[in-house]
Amino acid sequence: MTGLSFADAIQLLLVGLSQGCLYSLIAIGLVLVYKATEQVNFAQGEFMMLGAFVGYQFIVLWGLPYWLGALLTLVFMGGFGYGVDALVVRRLTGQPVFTVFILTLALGIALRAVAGIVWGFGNYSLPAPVEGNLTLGSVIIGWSSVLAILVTAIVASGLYAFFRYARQGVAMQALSLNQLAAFYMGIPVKRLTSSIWAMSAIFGAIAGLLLGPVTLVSTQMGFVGFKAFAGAIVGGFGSIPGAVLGCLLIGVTEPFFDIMFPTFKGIGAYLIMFVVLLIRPEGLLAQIYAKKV
Amino acid sequence: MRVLFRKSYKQDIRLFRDRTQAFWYLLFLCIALAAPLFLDGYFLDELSFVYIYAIAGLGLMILTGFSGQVSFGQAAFVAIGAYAHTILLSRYGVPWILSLPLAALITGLVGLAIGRICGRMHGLYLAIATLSIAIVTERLIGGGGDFTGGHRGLPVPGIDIFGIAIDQSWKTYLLNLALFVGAILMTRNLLRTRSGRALIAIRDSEVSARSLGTNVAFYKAYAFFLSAVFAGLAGGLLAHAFYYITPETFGMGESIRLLLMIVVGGIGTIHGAIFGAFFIVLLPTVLSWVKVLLPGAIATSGGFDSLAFGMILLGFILFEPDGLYGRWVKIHHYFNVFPMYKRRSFQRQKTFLKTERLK
Amino acid sequence: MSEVLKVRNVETMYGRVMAIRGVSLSVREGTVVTVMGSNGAGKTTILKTISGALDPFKGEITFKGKAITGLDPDVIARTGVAHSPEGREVFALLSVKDNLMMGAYCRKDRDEVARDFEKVLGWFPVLREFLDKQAIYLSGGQQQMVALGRAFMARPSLMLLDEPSLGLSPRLISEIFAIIKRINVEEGMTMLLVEQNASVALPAADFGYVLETGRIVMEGERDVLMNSADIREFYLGIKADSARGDRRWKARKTWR
Amino acid sequence: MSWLEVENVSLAFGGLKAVDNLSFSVEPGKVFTIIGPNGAGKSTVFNLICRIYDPLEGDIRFGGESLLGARPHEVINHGIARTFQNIELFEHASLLDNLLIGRFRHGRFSPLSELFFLPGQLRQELEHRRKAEEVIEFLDLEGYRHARVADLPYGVRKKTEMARALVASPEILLLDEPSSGLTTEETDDTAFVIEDIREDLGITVVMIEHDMKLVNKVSDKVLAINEGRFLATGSASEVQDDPDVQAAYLGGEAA
Amino acid sequence: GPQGVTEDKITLGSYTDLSGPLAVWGVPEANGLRMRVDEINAAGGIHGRQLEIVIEDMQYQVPRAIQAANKLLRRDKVFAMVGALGTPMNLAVMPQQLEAGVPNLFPMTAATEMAEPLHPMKYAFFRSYTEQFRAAVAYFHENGGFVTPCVSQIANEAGESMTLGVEQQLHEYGMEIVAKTEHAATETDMVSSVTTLKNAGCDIVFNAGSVKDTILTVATSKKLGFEPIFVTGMIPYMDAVAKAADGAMEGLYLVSPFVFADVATSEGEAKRILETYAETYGTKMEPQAQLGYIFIDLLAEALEAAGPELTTEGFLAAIEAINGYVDPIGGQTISFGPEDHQGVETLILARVENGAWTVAARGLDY
Ligand SMILES: Nc1ncnc2c1ncn2[C@@H]1O[C@H](COP(=O)(O)OP(=O)(O)OP(=O)(O)O)[C@@H](O)[C@H]1O
Ligand SMILES: Nc1ncnc2c1ncn2[C@@H]1O[C@H](COP(=O)(O)OP(=O)(O)OP(=O)(O)O)[C@@H](O)[C@H]1O
Ligand SMILES: [Mg+2]
Ligand SMILES: [Mg+2]
Repeated sequence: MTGLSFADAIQLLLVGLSQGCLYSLIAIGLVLVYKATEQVNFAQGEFMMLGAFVGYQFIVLWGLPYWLGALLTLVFMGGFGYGVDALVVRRLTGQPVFTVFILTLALGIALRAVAGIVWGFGNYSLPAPVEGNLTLGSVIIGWSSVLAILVTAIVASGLYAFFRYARQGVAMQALSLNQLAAFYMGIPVKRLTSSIWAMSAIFGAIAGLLLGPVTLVSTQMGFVGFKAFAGAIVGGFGSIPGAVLGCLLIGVTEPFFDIMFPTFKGIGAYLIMFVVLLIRPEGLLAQIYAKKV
Repeated sequence: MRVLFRKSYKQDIRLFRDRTQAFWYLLFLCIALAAPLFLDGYFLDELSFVYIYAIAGLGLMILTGFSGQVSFGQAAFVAIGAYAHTILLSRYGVPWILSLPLAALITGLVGLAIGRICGRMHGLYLAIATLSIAIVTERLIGGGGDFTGGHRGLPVPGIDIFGIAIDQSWKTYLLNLALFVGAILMTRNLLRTRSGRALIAIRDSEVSARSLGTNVAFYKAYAFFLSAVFAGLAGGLLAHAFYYITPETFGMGESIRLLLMIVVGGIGTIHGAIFGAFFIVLLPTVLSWVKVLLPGAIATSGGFDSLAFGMILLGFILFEPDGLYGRWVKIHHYFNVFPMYKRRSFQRQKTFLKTERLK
Repeated sequence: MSEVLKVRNVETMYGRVMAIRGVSLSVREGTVVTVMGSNGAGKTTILKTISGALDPFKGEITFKGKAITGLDPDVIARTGVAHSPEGREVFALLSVKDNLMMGAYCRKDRDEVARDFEKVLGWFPVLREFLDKQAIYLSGGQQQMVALGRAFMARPSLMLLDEPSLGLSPRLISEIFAIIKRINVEEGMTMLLVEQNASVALPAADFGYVLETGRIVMEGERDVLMNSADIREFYLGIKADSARGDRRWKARKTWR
Repeated sequence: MSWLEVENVSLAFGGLKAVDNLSFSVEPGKVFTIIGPNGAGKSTVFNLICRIYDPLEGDIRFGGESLLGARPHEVINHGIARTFQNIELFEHASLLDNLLIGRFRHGRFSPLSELFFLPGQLRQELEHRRKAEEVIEFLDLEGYRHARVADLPYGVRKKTEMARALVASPEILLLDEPSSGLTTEETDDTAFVIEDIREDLGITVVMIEHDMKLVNKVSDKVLAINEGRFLATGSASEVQDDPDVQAAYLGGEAA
Repeated sequence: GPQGVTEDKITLGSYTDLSGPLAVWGVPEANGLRMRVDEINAAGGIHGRQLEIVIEDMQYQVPRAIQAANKLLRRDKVFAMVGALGTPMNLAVMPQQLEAGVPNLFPMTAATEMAEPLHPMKYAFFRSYTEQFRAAVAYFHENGGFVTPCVSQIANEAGESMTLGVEQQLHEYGMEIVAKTEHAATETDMVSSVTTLKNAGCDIVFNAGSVKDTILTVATSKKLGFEPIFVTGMIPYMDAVAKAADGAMEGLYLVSPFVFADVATSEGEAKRILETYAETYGTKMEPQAQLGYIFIDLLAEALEAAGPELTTEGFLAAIEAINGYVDPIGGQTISFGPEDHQGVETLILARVENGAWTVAARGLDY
């Protein structure tokens, strides 16, 4: 780490923080679905990609004002997420979770193809929600990164409270633990499940709108989802604070790892995850419990 | 309808249940052996791919289908096998006949190490951990400089067994077929003996597997070992089929394809791995036939193949979660009971999910 | 008294296996009805079919005069059927308190819910110590209490109880049946009760059915059944000492 | 023949003392029953013996040898087999395969012989199969041999679990509530089965049970516990007459 | 006669990525190939034979490419393979393809191996990635010079080849790469890489990258106030890059063996082609489409010259005889010869100015 000044370190830290928050937003979408249904959505990255493309359609192609376009995107993606569950995933009710996770892999493949057919396979630029940079001495951070941090903080704490205190939140956990019993309690399992998918698609879209301006919108942008997975796993898959914690850990350590091993940029995240899992095979805030016999 | 009478315990242990079954399988084998007589090089090469993928699939089936450990990293093992084999052949001049088993063994040992490390992880954690192994392996091979040929890859020498060059489609076909049959037999043997049962026990209930004496960590690692050996074998064979290998060749996409393959085939069965290999390998061919019949605009638009692949998979998982083999069993049943077949025999009753977060 | 629940000629299949074959039964308002039968007779299947967890292949089920055949279980639950399932099926990782409150998911009357909550804790005082404990870590019997309490918390008009005595200590069994009877009498709640343990279930019931391999083979008022020789021998075990005793061979059931 | 000795064992979950300084010993060739109210810690005692939990203090010995050094999967090698209160079967395998897995301890890890099915394998497999068939016959499970365990009725599943423990040919068998969920008639059968296990197979039985009729019929010795602590011990009738047991466990209308 | 040639038809084959990670290359390329084929057929074909081109989607996966090639070679019996995408794919397919006597023409990759070692049936269009970067190093060494050359490389075969070029050329000047970073294609943040380069004090960064990572690297540098000369290879030569990140790409250099023509600045035949394409396919003619068009045009030139009695030898001789062909869109000169199976003669230097690529210099070499 030769020549890494204090300012650089702060800079990297801030960047790591905002990257971590972006990962968190995707991870929250993943964890949400898992926490409420124990389904794993491997297409979450593609939801993000789709959100970015839909935003591109509204804002760039149709020229709507940014915030209106963004809002419409979220509404559209909410409907899309709801539909995915209601029309596709729901048919697998009762199948092992493994089946659902294969289903979403296939869904991801199909969604990438659809996006490519509709919008093309190129790279498209999307305007950022806020322009400009925040400069603190020699440290520079984009306002959009600041926004990402804020949004993540709000979303994560809101969801935490929701699952902790709201009746629907508890009911969602209940249905993930024992679907049959949840049905017996009169919990509207199908509606809640679809709503969760809708919420998760919305968070995906938010991530897409934030990430799109940075990396351009393309059918391949969903692959960043794998890092979000790594983060959520580090935190203990199924816990919202865990997901944020894990993603931040990965986001913050990654740039420092990259500085140390400049020719291996990108694998730091996975190595960190591996190390954490070695020590704690169920992640930092474990969500897997020993069965009582 | 044929009713099976069991006359001896051996019937349940032997390779084939009865003569009829033995007859059919041997007939298939004969047809496969005779294929070079009536198929041209194109189909032989396609079938070679099927066999190689089926070997890798059997490995993954042992790991995921039987021991219940989901792996997204099978392609990494295939890559290690391919690289080990190629490097042994071209850099150390090891004879082919030794190099291939050696490569499989090396891969197996890597698998064993990983299995040992990952043994405490479950379900999704394991899936993502293995996924990261796939990603990291690709980068490490790419960063391996001259030894691995880096990102630019390595050319693969031809096959030479005791001075006989295996350089024509029908020869590689027969070679691959032989190894494929060997892999099936090994898997079958595993399943009808103690270790195989231990794997299934671990998949269904670790607590009671332990209470019956299974060293769970050991057998999980053993499953990784076997699976990696198969993958390494497939890797060695694939290297020849590819003529030239690069780290990208065995990327994450390949791992996912392998996993999809065994699911489409029918998870948890030997047939599943084989049917899945047929599906994955022959689908592009079938698609390109279908495309000819479609209006030009659809057929030539980018994305068609991916979309079709994704949709077919979706359809499969939605309507036939038991995979091709499950469908096959149903068709088989249909003919067996022919006039009495009732649709509802296979109607799915509602089922409900319970948490898998308890281990 | 009207019939709240009517089951007519229901058949339910598991794939190729037909588990119940043309079962008809009815439950009058305010009564406790029990279904007895040996293992695999199809008792659980009947209850699951009523509450919508299984789709019947044939037949019709009406609850309070409305057809509920083939509806989703949550819809049926909201019409006032609460099912305490076999094997407890508690929400493993939720706290005992949340488990109980989930029973009242569909209720709006907070005060009433709070009162019922206290009532349940009154019946099962041990649970009070474990309110914040994850349900999976309770002992088998404690989980059974949670399951029963949870079903009651819905304040249904019909409770379906599947083997409520499973795994409970003798003292708790008699207590639970006393509670069941009390709920029935005090709250006027109708119950359909499935039990292996006929010696406690039948006395608590008003009417009984006997199920054998998916068919109803006998039905009658409690007193009639209590006096039937077969019931006494096979379900109540009353004559155990005299008729079977230490003999290993089994008597034939006369209805076969 | 071995003795199972549990000596001053304690275990706590968080603040809750699930087992509190408990001692007892089981004589060979006997049926030993543990009774106690729900949550008394009975299943926990089994879990301690099977090394699922580590006791905070105390020792557990079998045949004079401490079990505390054994890892969970080694317990069976001492000759201790068990069933579970909530049934832990291999759901996706057939009943026969479940039993064959039960034979696990009677074999060695020999990868080459297995993968290539060398001649010795067939002999071994036949041997396992014969043993499994004996147990199937013993427990009247013939009709279900090839059925998938997940599809079996509850009572049969209970029996299957017992069968799986028996094929391991243990010296001592731990049964957690063998009669729960069975009808009176089936409970009677269970009583005969337990007697046969003890008499014909010579296996010591430790059983947790709530059905007092069954307890009375088969137990040689009964231990009552409550809140993890010793309450009473002795013959079935002695224990039932104990006022503490009456109050904590049997309740008013006790048998 | 050779396979794929009948009285009235010549079948050509190509495999490319129509739905995978490089579909951004493959889809327009396929369109370009088809457009020129259609034009030629509409004009009556070549010596009375219509052209047919079969394009397979290999989704940028080697196994799929092998299968696709297997089909093209043995089912469709193509006469020649043209514009096949991807270095690993070409390397994997070529042995059996050349064995089968099917020429490999103008693959859509600038790997050295596409022309070397010399093989009678291998013809490359581009100058290799390695040469592109040698030329880039040479150009900047002569024009202004540099002290601390650095490399930011993408972790794949193309990136590695580019880095090799930088190394080789620096070696000529007795210099070495001062700092090098390497990243995966999927990265979404480059601050750490840029910080490494910045701290190394690089005054020129040879960006051996692809599309998105190039944009990210350059934009991030600008944001962090680190503004060395950035030079990249032909891959990011597209509109989206020039326009990306609100002008942050201004001044980015690129060395390329072809010219990416724009309707606004073209005239004559080039303008017609660009306009027709835009009409037919509904989008602006991307550089890959332009290349696809040129590949077929070049191939048609050779077919024409090979005469009505078409044999593979005659056709190959005709390609070798191509000398001074000027591509109809970008105006690059292409020549082959018995010892020279690599078409484009010299490289160009392009630069982002006002959100568009402009040719800054022609005739680069080393
Ligand atoms: N999931 C299933 N798949 C196939 N068959 C099943 C399934 N569940 C139950 N069965 C069969 O249906 C029949 C009735 O089962 P059910 O569970 O209703 O019996 P029960 O009377 O409740 O028995 P128990 O007292 O053991 O609970 C049994 O023969 C059983 O084998
Ligand atoms: N893994 C665990 N974590 C926390 N508490 C536990 C755990 N296992 C058991 N307990 C607690 O220990 C006590 C004893 O449980 P145990 O299962 O041994 O009871 P039991 O005597 O078998 O009761 P039952 O007859 O109802 O099965 C209970 O209060 C239970 O809540
Ligand atoms: Mg039942
Ligand atoms: Mg217990």
